[in-house]
Amino acid sequence: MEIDPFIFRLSIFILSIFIGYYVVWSVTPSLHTPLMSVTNAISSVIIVGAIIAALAGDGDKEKIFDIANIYGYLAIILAAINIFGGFLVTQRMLAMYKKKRKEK
Amino acid sequence: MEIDPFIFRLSIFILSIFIGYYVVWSVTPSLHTPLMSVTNAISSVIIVGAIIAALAGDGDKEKIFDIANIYGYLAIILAAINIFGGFLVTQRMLAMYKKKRKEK
Amino acid sequence: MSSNLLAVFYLISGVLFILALRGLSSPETSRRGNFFGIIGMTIAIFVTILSVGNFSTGFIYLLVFLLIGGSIGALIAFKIPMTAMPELVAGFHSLVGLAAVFVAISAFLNPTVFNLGIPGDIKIASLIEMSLGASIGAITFTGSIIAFLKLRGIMSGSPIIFLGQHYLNLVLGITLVSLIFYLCKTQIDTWFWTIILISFLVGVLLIIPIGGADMPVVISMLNSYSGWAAAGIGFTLENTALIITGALVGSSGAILSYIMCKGMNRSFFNVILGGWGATDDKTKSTSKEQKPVKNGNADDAAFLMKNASSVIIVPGYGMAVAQAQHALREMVDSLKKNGVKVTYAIHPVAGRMPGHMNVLLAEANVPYDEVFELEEINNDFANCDVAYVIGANDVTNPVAKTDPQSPIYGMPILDVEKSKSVLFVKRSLSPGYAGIDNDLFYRDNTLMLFADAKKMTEDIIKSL
Amino acid sequence: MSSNLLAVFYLISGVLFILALRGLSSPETSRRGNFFGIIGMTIAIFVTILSVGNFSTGFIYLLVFLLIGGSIGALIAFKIPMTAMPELVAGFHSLVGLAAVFVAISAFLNPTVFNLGIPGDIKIASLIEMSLGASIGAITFTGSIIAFLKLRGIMSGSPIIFLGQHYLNLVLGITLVSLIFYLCKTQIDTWFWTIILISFLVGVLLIIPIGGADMPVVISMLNSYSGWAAAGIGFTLENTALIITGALVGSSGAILSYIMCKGMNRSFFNVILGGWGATDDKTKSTSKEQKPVKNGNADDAAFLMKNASSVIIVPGYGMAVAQAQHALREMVDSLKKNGVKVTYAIHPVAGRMPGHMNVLLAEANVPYDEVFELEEINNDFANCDVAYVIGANDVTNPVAKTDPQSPIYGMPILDVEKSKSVLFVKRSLSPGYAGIDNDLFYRDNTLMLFADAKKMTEDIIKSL
Amino acid sequence: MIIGSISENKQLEKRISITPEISKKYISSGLEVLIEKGSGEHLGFSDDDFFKEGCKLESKETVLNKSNIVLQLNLPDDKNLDLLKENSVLIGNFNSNYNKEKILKISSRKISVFSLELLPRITRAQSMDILSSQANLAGYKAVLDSFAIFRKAIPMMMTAAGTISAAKVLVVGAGVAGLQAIATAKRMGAIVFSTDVRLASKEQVESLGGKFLVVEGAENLETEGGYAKEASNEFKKKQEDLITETLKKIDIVICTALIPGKKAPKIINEKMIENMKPGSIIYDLAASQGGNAAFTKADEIVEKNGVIILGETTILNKLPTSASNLYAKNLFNFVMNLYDNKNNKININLEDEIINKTLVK
Amino acid sequence: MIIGSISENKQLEKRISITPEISKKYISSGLEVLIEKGSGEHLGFSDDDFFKEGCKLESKETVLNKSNIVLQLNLPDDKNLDLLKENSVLIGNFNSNYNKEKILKISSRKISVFSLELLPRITRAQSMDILSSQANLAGYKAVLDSFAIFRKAIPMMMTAAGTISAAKVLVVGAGVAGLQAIATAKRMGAIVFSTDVRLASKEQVESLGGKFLVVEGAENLETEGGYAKEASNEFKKKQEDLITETLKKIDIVICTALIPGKKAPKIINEKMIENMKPGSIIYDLAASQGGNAAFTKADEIVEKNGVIILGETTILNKLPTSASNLYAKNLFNFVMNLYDNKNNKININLEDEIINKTLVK
Ligand SMILES: NC(=O)c1ccc[n+]([C@@H]2O[C@H](COP(=O)([O-])OP(=O)(O)OC[C@H]3O[C@@H](n4cnc5c(N)ncnc54)[C@H](OP(=O)(O)O)[C@@H]3O)[C@@H](O)[C@H]2O)c1
Ligand SMILES: NC(=O)c1ccc[n+]([C@@H]2O[C@H](COP(=O)([O-])OP(=O)(O)OC[C@H]3O[C@@H](n4cnc5c(N)ncnc54)[C@H](OP(=O)(O)O)[C@@H]3O)[C@@H](O)[C@H]2O)c1
Ligand SMILES: NC(=O)c1ccc[n+]([C@@H]2O[C@H](COP(=O)([O-])OP(=O)(O)OC[C@H]3O[C@@H](n4cnc5c(N)ncnc54)[C@H](O)[C@@H]3O)[C@@H](O)[C@H]2O)c1
Ligand SMILES: NC(=O)c1ccc[n+]([C@@H]2O[C@H](COP(=O)([O-])OP(=O)(O)OC[C@H]3O[C@@H](n4cnc5c(N)ncnc54)[C@H](O)[C@@H]3O)[C@@H](O)[C@H]2O)c1
Repeated sequence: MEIDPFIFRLSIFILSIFIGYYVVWSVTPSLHTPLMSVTNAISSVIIVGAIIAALAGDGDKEKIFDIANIYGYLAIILAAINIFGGFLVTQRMLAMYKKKRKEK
Repeated sequence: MEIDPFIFRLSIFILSIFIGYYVVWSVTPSLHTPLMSVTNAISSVIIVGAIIAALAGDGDKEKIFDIANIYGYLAIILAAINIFGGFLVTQRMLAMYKKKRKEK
Repeated sequence: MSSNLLAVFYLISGVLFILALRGLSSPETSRRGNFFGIIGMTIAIFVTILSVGNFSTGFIYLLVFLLIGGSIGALIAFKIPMTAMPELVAGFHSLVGLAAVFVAISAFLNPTVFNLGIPGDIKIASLIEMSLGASIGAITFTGSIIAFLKLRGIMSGSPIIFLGQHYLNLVLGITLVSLIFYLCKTQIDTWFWTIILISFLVGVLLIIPIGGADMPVVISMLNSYSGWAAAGIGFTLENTALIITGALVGSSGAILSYIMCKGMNRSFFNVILGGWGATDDKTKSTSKEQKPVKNGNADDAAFLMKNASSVIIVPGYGMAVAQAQHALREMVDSLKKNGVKVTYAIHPVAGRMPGHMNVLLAEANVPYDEVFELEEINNDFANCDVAYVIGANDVTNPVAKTDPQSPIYGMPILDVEKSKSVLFVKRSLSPGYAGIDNDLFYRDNTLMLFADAKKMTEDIIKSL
Repeated sequence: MSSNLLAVFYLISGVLFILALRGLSSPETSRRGNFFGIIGMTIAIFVTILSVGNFSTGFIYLLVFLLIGGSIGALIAFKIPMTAMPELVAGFHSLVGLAAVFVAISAFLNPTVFNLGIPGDIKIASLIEMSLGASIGAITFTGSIIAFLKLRGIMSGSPIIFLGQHYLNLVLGITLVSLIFYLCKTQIDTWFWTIILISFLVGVLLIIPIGGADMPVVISMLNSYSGWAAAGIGFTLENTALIITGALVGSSGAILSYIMCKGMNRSFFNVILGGWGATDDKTKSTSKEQKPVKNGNADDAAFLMKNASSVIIVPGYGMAVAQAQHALREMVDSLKKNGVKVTYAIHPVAGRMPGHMNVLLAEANVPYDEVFELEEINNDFANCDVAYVIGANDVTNPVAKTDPQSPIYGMPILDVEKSKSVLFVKRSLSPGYAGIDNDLFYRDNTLMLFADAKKMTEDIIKSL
Repeated sequence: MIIGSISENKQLEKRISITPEISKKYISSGLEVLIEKGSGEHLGFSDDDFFKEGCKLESKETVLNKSNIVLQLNLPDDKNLDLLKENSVLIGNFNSNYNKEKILKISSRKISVFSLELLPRITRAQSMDILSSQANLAGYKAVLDSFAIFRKAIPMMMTAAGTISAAKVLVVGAGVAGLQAIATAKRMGAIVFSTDVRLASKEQVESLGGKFLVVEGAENLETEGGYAKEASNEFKKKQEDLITETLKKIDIVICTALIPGKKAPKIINEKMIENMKPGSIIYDLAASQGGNAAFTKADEIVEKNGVIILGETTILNKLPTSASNLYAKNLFNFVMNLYDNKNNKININLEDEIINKTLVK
Repeated sequence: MIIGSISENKQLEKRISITPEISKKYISSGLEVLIEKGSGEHLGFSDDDFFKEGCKLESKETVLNKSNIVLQLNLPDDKNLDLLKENSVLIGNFNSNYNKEKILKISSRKISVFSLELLPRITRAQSMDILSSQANLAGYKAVLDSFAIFRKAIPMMMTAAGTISAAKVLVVGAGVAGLQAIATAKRMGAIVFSTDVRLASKEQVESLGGKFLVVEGAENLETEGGYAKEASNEFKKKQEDLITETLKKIDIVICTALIPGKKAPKIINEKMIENMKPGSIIYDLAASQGGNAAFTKADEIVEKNGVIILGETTILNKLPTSASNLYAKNLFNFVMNLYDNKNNKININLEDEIINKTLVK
């Protein structure tokens, strides 16, 4: 009765799609931009792949700057820009709302 | 890098909880009862377990009415009542709304 | 059938169940939703049977039992009157709970088929899952039965509270946990049976302190329990369909009961903890023996009126006090947009001054040709789907026709009770100018909307 | 770190991302949502690093690059003016796309580390996933760049359409599919590079025919693409975090762009298929060079006013035509309940008869002490957050102060443009009684709400 | 059974007690209707209009001679009373306290006299309640009349030629007449204040959009019948202060405060009027019972410091058609309660509170 | 610079052209204000009230002799005109078409006469537009007056004594006066119909809750200035049929239709009036230009078949305070446009459309 892990991943994939679908349905229009920006930041979870790629064969000195790893490092930079930029900029946008709210 | 299937199941379990959470948030109050009744019907998916239990060791004539199987069969009856009763009664309730809607 | 394919099919049926619940949350898609549920269930059953494989005697029995159960279910579904829905659902629930108990027992007795080890040496994880499943199933079973009895009126709807109740529950809870612990340690089956028995008791104890009015919440909560039970067993059986569906049902049931509590303005916590809150004022008032009224909210009212073909508005002094005329007009506009025919019925002495209602309706720009006096409109109530009585009371009181002793005897009244449903918007059950109770509040086709007339009307507009 | 533990952590970060998105859908929880996102990301990065294990040179580089990227990102985030948000998001997107391409390339070049086989003999499934990931990533990259350029104004915002565009896209699409097929069959790396190149081209072609006004939708759609790319790579790397998050971002992005289309009354299909619809009337009108106006909906208006500390209502003839006075009063009541200070500014010649607005406001029971004439209130606009101009036009037109040629020169006007934001409720850009264009419509702090005044006001009430 | 009505003294009374519309109702209930010729002409009801509905038009004498039930507004003069036949019934609004003797004299001739101002204020009697129906119209008309003579416009108007601010109206006494006055003034766009001694009236005033002047520590001065009691001195003092302050900004005052069977309470005194703005108007509907304001003279217009004080006692003569319609309908409902349809006879059932209390004895 | 005003003939004209409030504004703009003694007393504006604001109270002669600008309502009589000094300015509402000769005679004495009914209907002139400000009040008052004399109650009232149905009002001509009449009748609870020849007025009528009687195939008869042109015969016929039908159920008609410089259109003819219900009222504000209804006589009350027809030409005398307030403000705005503050002189700039068109020449 062994089940291929792929099937599990597929299940997880499909269930996540449902969650993605439902979770934003009721978003307030004024939050469209922050939401987009946070989604963008989250999508740079691709950095996980980048890290694995970059550190592949690490320890083996010769291979450290293998062409594959370089792509990984590049991907890390790109993703990092996105992560920091994305979350921070969202923070800034949301802070704006907060302030207004307090004023009154 | 083998991952224990239990972890996958756990993931699936947790993701399903989220879906259950979001999926009914926006239900109209007048549909509370039908929704409850459908949820009830669905929860008799336990019949899957019952079937497995009932047919356990099937083919082995002697064991066919093993005490464990009997519990399985009992569970099948109970769950079957629920499945048929639940879906049909929901159908009836919903048909009521439909009719009203058409009248006008 | 390969276990992979099986898993895919289980996933599909899980998705179908999700779609079923989704569908049920709006009237337009509800029938489709039910249909998805049926397909999902069919797939789940079908592939399970196929996966077990060889079709010998057992298979025949299976079919027979399935049919027996199915026929009983179908019969009940067709025979039951529509008004008995809540108790029916409660009754059905108890079955799911019991089924879960049986499956758990079966797995406990015959762990080998489920790959859980051999009797007397079952995997610890499986034992925990199994006994949790059995325990929750058992609680669901007896709890649902109590709910059923209360709703059916066989048991009194008022909360049953006794001293030390909560301590007893606590003790039982601790016992359950320890028993599971011992079971895992010793694998002695007595513990297992004891767990089930105590859980039966807990189910009873949990529900008896909850008042009849809160039963729908309880049912939904039990629903949720049964979901968790199924999920627990799903882990035992390593069955994705059970896990997905169980989690789904478990969490959606919990949310639904939360939503219902909110809708009824009750504390979720109090209801679930059964009777914890029964000592505070709010619950106390419901525990007093009173004539029962049906209590609705804005969404119910909106739904009823949206689906009506004709609605008659009966304004009274309360509308004037709340200055609800503008909101009322808005509401009527919305209804008309939905294709509902709406008229106003003005009783000659509604309000506190002659023509009181007319002034206000004119202010809100209600066209004169929608406003009718008592004699013109009184016969129309019989053909109308909903009478929306907003802040009126005496002018609808049928006692004026029946009781010569009553101070309003002889006054002509608006026959709102003849319409299919009556919605009363007022803040409480207190009487109007004449100071007498209105029998209509307690009628079967009456839904009380307790709120300020303006507030309620605005809320209805929102949910239209 | 065991792979099981790793998987659990990935699950946790997945759940945190879900909570992040959930949080972002309502203003109250939005900051918490962002926080969840940050934690989720931190966990994901952290455990990945731990899982890779030995901390040698590569690890240092990793940290360095992480910091470089992080600093650049932080710098941009702090420096960028708030008005440049949309293009910023587009720019960031392109990076995610490119990162996905790089990771795919890396996996392709060095499949062994990822357990995908050896170069030249990569598992078919992995090859498919990998090339899909790379292709979608590449499309996201160039697509986002075009969107960025359009929003930044570097490229013209008007749709670029040429003959045979759709056929070209079709051909390219088919080519991509065939290339993937050949790649799987032959494992020749040229195909892989070609796929990426063609995908770059497709990204450009997909976005250029879409008009500047639709860019937000496009960004959200590209967002969704980048999610799918991540999910694809997640399958390749057998990484649950990537799968969950990718699917989450993929579907939520798609839904968000759908919601945005609906909000703007555009066809989702047309926008996504880029330029398909550009030939029908609706899109044509936007492709004409016009003075741009900011176009809002009821939710935006509700949000702005709810969060304002003072709002001034400026009614005009349009309110009278729409008979929106009752709805207006309701809206003001809601705002007041939210703690907003609301007053009415009546221009001496608003409407078509002396005292026109007064009659209507009195009918809706607006208290007299909230109603001010021009001279009393005109200075207050400078201190007010929102001016809600409902069906008024000429009486706010600043041309009366500036242009001696204009027919309304010399008339005192309400200085609505001095308030922080101005909401104009009217059905179109057409002029009022005096027949002259109103410059205010095109101002930066103006939001046009195109609708019937009553309808719009009711919608605002709903979202308050 | 014959029911009839003769002309009132048209100098003093413009209303009539049977309208063509109501005569139709009597006839379809099985009664015959006799009307004095020309009695409705001043309201545009020609003899022909009555005739068409099935009434007989007769001379005054014939009507009185033949009718079993005679419906009037005011007590007919002695000459006419003498013509009433034995066992007949006379119904109207006869101010029975004041006219007691005269009425008892008639009663002694086996004529039952019902005076409808005596009607108990029970729910069932509402459809016969002439006090309510007439007070309602009086309240409406008082506002319209005072607005018509006011030298300024009532509603707020912000115009290119400046702003006219809304007029401020005070309604003294928020009974039936007062409430209708509030409603009418409110809908014209005035800012309306009101004062009363019954606590329930606050909510009622507010339900019409008026502002209630709350006298601190007010006791509830409502009797069981729904009428007002006389107020305590302390209350009166507080009320006075409040009203004095309020009146300084008031443009129009409508007085409707009454205490049944007593003189109307004096609420607006000389000093208050002195402090009012010139051009203001006091319209005193309580004039027939002495008025709520100082200087009020029944049916006269008095001017003091530029304040115009009208003491109106016959205001319904200015709204005769509507008033007659309602009055006639009230009487009809009363007669139907009295008349035994099956046996075609009058049934003076003294068990019936309505009949018992209105019969003057 | 001195600005002044003398008493009107109080028999014919109750309004005044400078109120105490406005005199304050003149003074703070740097002008001196002379008022004839006693000229505001009938409105409750005592000489003292003017004096307090800084005006000088003088005899008629002194005022006319000294003032550089004289503000009036109607043209003063010859005797007073002779007293005007050279280079002075006379402003008012002088019916300049009719009084052309007389005015030119004055002009010849180097006196500039401005008659404000000539004001162009441009946006900038709105604050000086006396026709609008006065017509607005006239529309309001016409409704109030006619409601006050109507024998029934206006609003719908469903009461225990039966239902009073809402009165139906027809407003003929939906200009400034007509629109205000519609608004006023509507707020009192009447059902309001209206008719006009200008197409834009349909939307305007509906914006006030009135029902517009749509004449089929109606052409737009609006001139550029916003006034009406005369209608074609075909249109008139269709309008006639529609109005005839409508009038059968109408209780009150308010007539306001005018065509500038022409006789008022006759819209309600004899036959229509014959078919109206007795007791109905026609209130004809167009009476000064011949009236919109048949039988209309200026300043007389005519009764035909029970229908009462009032031809009102001086309705603003019934609302003198409000009317004066607005009129005085209009004049103030006009004077401010004429007066050169810096050089303290009158600047008759004929480039200015407002000055050019109102100067009678
Ligand atoms: N028309 C006249 O001329 C006149 C004059 C005097 C007396 N009356 C008498 O008044 C009565 C009129 O009957 P009716 O049905 O109109 O009124 P009613 O019988 O007095 O009932 C009014 C109801 O409105 C509710 N209410 C009060 N304020 C409210 C608010 N803000 N929101 C929602 N509900 C509110 C009250 O219930 P809650 O407290 O539970 O909310 C009350 O039961 C008759 O008995 C009549 O005889 C009439
Ligand atoms: N007060 C008086 O006595 C008087 C008399 C005559 C003329 N006037 C003139 O009238 C003008 C008054 O200024 P104003 O600002 O009140 O009006 P306005 O300038 O005429 O503007 C009214 C605006 O309302 C909009 N509108 C019309 N119907 C609408 C509906 N159902 N929903 C939403 N919007 C609607 C129209 O735009 P859309 O078509 O785009 O919706 C129009 O631009 C001045 O020019 C004044 O001189 C006044
Ligand atoms: N039972 C019924 O169905 C019914 C029928 C009609 C009227 N009513 C009720 O009876 C009540 C009185 O009606 P009415 O108009 O005939 O009364 P009324 O004409 O006798 O008096 C008019 C008002 O004057 C007020 N008043 C008396 N003394 C005052 C003072 N010193 N200061 C201020 N106000 C003073 C009274 O409270 C009353 O409200 C009302 O509440 C009315 O709703 C009930
Ligand atoms: N430019 C401005 O700012 C300004 C200022 C004031 C008035 N106006 C506009 O000028 C217009 C006319 O105003 P007024 O009241 O002074 O006009 P008015 O007094 O000259 O005429 C009154 C109304 O009678 C109507 N009428 C004429 N012949 C008719 C017929 N045969 N049947 C029916 N109706 C007929 C006219 O159309 C007009 O609406 C209005 O639309 C008003 O809004 C504009």
